[in-house]
Amino acid sequence: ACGSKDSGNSGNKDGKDDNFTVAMVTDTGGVDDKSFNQSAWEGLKAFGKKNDMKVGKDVKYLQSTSQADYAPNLNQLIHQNYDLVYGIGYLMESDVKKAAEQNPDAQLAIVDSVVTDDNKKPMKNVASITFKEQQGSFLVGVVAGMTTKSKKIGFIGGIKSELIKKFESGFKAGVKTVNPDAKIFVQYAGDFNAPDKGQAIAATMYGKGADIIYHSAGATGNGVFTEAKTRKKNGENVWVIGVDRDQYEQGLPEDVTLTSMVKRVDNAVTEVSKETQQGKFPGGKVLEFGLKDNGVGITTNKDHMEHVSADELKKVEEYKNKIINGEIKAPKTDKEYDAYLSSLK
Amino acid sequence: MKRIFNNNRLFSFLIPVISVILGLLAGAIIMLITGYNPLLAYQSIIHSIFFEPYYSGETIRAMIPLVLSGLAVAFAFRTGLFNIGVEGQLLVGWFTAVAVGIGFGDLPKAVLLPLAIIAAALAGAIWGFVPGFLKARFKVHEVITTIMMNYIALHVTNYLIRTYLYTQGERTPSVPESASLSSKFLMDLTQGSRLHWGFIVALIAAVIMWFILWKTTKGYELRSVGFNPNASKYAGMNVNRNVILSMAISGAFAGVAGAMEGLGTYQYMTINSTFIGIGFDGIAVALLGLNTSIGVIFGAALFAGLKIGSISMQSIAGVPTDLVQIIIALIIFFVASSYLIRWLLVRLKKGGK
Amino acid sequence: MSYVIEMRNIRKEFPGIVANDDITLQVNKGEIHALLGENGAGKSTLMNVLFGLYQPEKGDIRVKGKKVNITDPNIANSLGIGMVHQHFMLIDKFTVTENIILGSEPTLGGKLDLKHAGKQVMKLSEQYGLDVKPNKKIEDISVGMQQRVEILKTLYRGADILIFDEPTAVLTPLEVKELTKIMKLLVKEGKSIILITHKLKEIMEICDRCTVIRRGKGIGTVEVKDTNPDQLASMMVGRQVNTKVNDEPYKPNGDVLIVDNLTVVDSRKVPVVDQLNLTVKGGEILGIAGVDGNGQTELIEAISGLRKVKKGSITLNQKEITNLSPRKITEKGVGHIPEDRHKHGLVLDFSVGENIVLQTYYQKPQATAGYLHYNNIYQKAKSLIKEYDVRTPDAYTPARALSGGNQQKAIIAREIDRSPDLLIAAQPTRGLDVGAIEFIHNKLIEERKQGKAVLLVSFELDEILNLSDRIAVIYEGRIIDIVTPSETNENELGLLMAGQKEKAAVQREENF
Amino acid sequence: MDIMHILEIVIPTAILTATPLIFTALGGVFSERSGVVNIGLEGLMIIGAFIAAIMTTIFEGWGLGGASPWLAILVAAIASAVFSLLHALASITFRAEQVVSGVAINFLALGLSVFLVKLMFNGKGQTPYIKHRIDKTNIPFLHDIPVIGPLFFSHVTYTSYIAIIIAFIVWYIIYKTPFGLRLRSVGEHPAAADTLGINVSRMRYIGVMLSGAFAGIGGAVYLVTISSNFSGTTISGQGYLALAAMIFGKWNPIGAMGAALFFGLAQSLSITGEQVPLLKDIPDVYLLIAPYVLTILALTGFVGRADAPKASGIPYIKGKR
Ligand SMILES: Nc1ncnc2c1ncn2[C@@H]1O[C@H](COP(=O)(O)OP(=O)(O)OP(=O)(O)O)[C@@H](O)[C@H]1O
Ligand SMILES: Nc1ncnc2c1ncn2[C@@H]1O[C@H](COP(=O)(O)OP(=O)(O)OP(=O)(O)O)[C@@H](O)[C@H]1O
Ligand SMILES: [Mg+2]
Ligand SMILES: [Mg+2]
Repeated sequence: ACGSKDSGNSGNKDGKDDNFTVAMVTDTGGVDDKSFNQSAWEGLKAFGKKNDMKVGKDVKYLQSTSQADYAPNLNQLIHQNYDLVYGIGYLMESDVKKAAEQNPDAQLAIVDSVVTDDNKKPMKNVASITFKEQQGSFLVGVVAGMTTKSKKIGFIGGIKSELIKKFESGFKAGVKTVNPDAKIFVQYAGDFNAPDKGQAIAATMYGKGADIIYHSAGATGNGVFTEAKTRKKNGENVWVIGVDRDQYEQGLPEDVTLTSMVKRVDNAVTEVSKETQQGKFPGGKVLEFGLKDNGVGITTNKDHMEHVSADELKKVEEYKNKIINGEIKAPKTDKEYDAYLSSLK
Repeated sequence: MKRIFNNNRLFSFLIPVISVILGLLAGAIIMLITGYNPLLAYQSIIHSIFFEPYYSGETIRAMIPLVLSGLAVAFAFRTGLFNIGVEGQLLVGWFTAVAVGIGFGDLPKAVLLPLAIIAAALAGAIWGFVPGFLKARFKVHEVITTIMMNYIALHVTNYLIRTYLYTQGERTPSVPESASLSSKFLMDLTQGSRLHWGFIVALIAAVIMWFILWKTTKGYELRSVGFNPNASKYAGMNVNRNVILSMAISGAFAGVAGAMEGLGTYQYMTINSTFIGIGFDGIAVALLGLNTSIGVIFGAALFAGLKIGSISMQSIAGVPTDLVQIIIALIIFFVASSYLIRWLLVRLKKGGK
Repeated sequence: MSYVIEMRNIRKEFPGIVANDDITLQVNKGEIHALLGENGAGKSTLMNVLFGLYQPEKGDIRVKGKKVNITDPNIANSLGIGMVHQHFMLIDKFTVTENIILGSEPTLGGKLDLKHAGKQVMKLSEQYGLDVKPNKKIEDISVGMQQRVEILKTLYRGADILIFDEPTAVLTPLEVKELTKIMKLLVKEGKSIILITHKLKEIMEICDRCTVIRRGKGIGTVEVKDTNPDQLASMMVGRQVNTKVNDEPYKPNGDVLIVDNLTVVDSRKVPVVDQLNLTVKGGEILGIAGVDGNGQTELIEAISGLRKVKKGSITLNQKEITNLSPRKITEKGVGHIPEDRHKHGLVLDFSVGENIVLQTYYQKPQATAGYLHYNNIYQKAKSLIKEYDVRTPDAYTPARALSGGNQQKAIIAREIDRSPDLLIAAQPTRGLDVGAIEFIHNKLIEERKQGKAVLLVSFELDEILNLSDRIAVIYEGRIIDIVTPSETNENELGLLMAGQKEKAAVQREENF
Repeated sequence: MDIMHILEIVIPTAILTATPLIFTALGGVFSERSGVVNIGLEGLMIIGAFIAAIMTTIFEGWGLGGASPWLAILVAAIASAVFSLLHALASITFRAEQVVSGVAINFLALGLSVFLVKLMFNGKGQTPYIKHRIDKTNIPFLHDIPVIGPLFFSHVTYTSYIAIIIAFIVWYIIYKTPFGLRLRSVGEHPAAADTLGINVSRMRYIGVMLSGAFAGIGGAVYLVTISSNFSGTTISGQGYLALAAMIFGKWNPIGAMGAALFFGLAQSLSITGEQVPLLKDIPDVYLLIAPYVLTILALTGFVGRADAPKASGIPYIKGKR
């Protein structure tokens, strides 16, 4: 597109662009990863439909087959003059940064990370979109804490990282808040793509008596669902809490999804696209989407929460409000979690 | 007789060429059947990698590790060993290069850069040494050990990054400028691609492999052991030591491939949740290149061109990048089935007369 | 009258070579028909055509008067043709029985009926006096027994026309005798035999007629009783051949090799060379006679460093070489013509030139400081190829493409060219034609004349008797006697080789 | 957790993880015994998993319910066998370097399956989840046996037992039937087999296609018991592990099964380890690499030299010397 040098506010001078185009680069998961890539694409598509844009042309994605593809993919889109180009996933951070440096006129956005320049300042032509996963995780933690019969709960992460730690810490805090005696097993599979490992870990946790497992492990989580379904079929009363999006479907037909922590990448992407279209590109800003902004949350489809009682739902609502009004600060690191725990006592 | 010999050389040169043509044809047919436009697809590939400097640069950039991992596989092949462990050797090389780059960041570039590359070669060599040693000493099949070593490399490098060199973004910090292969000049030349000086390293490596194998007594030994360990032992060569050496050298090439990614393309190393695949691609590159240095370079070029070109193909013709994978697979099939092509050529010739 | 086998005007081409060119072969029922020709003359090819492994370009085949088209071995089998191949077609890891029944296995409810099969094998083997152990694995039995297994394979399939491709090349004299007996028995039972051999003596002894081919062309068929070895040899080679005898005077100088109290164990830790003592002098050819498997292979491997010595010492020119590496030993002046040229002697995928420098590639002028000079290598190769008459298109041709005899010549060129003080020659003429044998014998004698020590190991008693200055007989890992050729004969040697020292002594008395 | 409790978790998990490997490794045995090296097991597993995902969904659509995954396994076996024809054609008829052709199989399987998935599901990179899996159950009666019951007959799938039984059947076929004798002879010394009228190419085609069928079953079993849907990363390395298991097991069906179970056990231990008090404090990297290190140690320590079929990897050319 035709950007103006003073950045942060490119697009057409009048602020409204009739021919606005937007595109994204997926990571290796692709737009059907049942996770943030998919969510982002759904957001973009919805945005495109609303604005009568041609999907595949005005609104488009490019899939990466390896991390080596991120840079050329981003460049491809920039060279094709898309007005806004997203890099989906923190893995693209340095590539987005480089693209931003090389194409100061381009408007870029990254999901799940913050792109900073060499002085650790957010880059002017990149909008950084992050989420407060700990808040959503806190809420599903509350559900888990209230629902568990065995007082044993599991958390399975994909690869140990800052990002997944947010899920873990928030979740644990939520559990402990409503059920201080509950025991929480935590294990990382070391892999986002190993359903067999996910299954084995879930088997271990359920075997040790856990009745609810919250996973944040991508495709590794598939194994968690498989294990839960199997057990449910055999008469055990076990649950999985889905992540990133409403994973109710995945729990069928045995119906093992207790609830899901949803991360509305779609909302965030739509939001940023809209602003950009209107000439208010949030370049240089670090956007944090939390409960308040509908960026994260607990699944809203009531039918998908039928195993959570009305009372419990009310409790969840309470905590949601507490988090939104700042009464509770959901922890996002081990340190914050420890601090939070001691504050409970 | 002489003429047959020459013809043979011509044949061996023609086979990859014909294979590529057949592979592309087959790819076109698949596209036609599945409703894509092959002309547009190929045109977009060719246009991007030949006429858009950025993609030309990226193609050459992508070639660099492919050449090196192809050399690694080819070298082992030449000595009768099958190194499926290039992937793992590459990972440890990558990590080592980055770690040395960061750890000795104060050294001047003239020292640090070679040091980091050599360290990576050493790391890869050690990773190759293990299967070589186990084969020589305990007669353990190198195919299994190299597969196992791949997984070990993956987990160990991840662990090391997480424990010692972690920074935000699931990766190591970037290497300092003094350990970097990247070049402003090359970047500007190619409209900002990640092309770096590593291509010189790759070319040197290709020459080194050719030189070792065909010009030195050691290479003679390695090939001899590869063809006939018994006769080699009879002739006074130390078979075990050569098996080990061969794996170590092969691993060193792979390690340097890793260094190219660490010091050139990325300037850092990420935590990898799965294999990155360059090592496995190396197998295909080596085969396409008939296990010769020059062939490996051409094989890598083809591979890299298709891979980078597929980005434009996806973007412009809408064809999923997986089609490139299919085409590559078919090309490998055709190269492998050279007998078929030979036979066809002979038939054609006879028919022509 | 009609022949059991009649091959007419057979032509078979390989890329670049006409292996059979208008050859005609007619075999009578109940005869042993010899097929004679130099290495590479096309004998095996012709037989492979008959057996259905190759399709001829021209010519036709009649079996028992009927024109047939043998497109694969199955058809040959069903026509009653069986073949004992030059290179045994046996599966090492299978048992004798499994090898024999493969392809027409008796079953019991879908399961292999090995018991029944074993009985059948025993019955057959008794009928034809072919002693085999049905449950042993091929890799564990002697070459002689392996050959009997090959014969049983054909008999098991009901063959009445048997092709033997150089069956005696790999046998010891005793085994040869036995095979001769077996063949005669087979013929008596009404079977017909085609025998390929390079040994004229054998032809004279057991064959009825002989067809000679040279360079792919049929030369003619003769009645054996109307001919003599000299005539056969000249038919085959196209010129007069002298069977070479070592008739230079024996003038030994100092001890070159001293083997003292040597013990070597095999992979099962059984001593195969057992406190063996042996001395080879300069200017002599010491022949080692013995039945295969009595430790000669291990002895040679120990001397050349390929096998660890357990006890005792080996000294070369007063310097101990026990347990040195093969490289060191080679450098100290040992040359070695190995017994298995494909396994040890050559890297078949290397060019002839590269094979010529297999031990010396790192030395000047082949290389300097680890850098190879291919020009020098090929120059050297070319001159050796010329000098030793190695028939190859050029020095760049892979060794694989050469005929056996020429491969052997290349090895001999390489070993002798290094002019070693001790030359070990293990079965140097195995499977070669008389022309090649003559050439190699000449070379060995020349070495002796130069004052070098030659250690000759051979199963060919003729060879040992004709060439050696002294003959050491090895039995169960020891030298049980050393005799002089002029004072001994095949009978005495045979007894010694069987470990019958006393009887041998008696025999000697009788002779002189 | 007491030992028994740990074992109750570790062993069933090990068996489950091992099952696809057993099938695939058995396939490898067939192929290599016939003299054709099959690095393409990975790709054949991919095809198996892909077909299983598609077919289960289709069968479910036809209302076949719980039978769907079982039927899908069968179809996957056939499909992979057909796919393996490519490898057979290249390496037997066209005398390809077999390793090369195997590598090509792997590339092709991945590219083709993902390409087709995208084509079928509107550009999506993965299939929907199957509704009917083959689940872990407790085997009636047997799981009540003390000690053995909970260890070996609880939380297991029937496919595991089938795998183990089939391993024995394959052993029987290879060592006790004429077919097996011929298959092995072709892998050891094709020229010898040829002179006895055995059709070398045909035997090898059969060997390769059986390997395709078995690897297809392996991939399909992985899908219907573990992953439930197919994407490009569903099968990532299991084929190579199966290959390793086959070599580890010395080309013997029972050995291959044992090796696969060993891999399963090592992996299961590495996962469960984190939940075991003693092992808990060890950095997880040690547990993650444990299966691979153990395999290497096992190979060097007590398994010793692997004895491949002699003619494995060498194309048979009639009359070549
Ligand atoms: N070209 C080759 N291809 C594959 N493996 C090889 C090759 N050359 C040697 N090896 C392997 O290297 C190992 C050592 O070979 P070597 O010939 O020294 O064995 P050896 O003679 O049995 O051992 P030792 O040194 O104990 O006598 C063996 O496992 C052999 O199979
Ligand atoms: N498969 C083959 N391909 C190419 N050339 C061959 C083949 N088999 C035989 N030849 C060539 O055909 C000629 C005849 O070979 P053949 O094996 O029939 O000789 P032979 O008379 O049996 O010799 P020998 O006494 O050494 O066994 C030789 O020149 C040989 O090199
Ligand atoms: Mg012959
Ligand atoms: Mg011969």
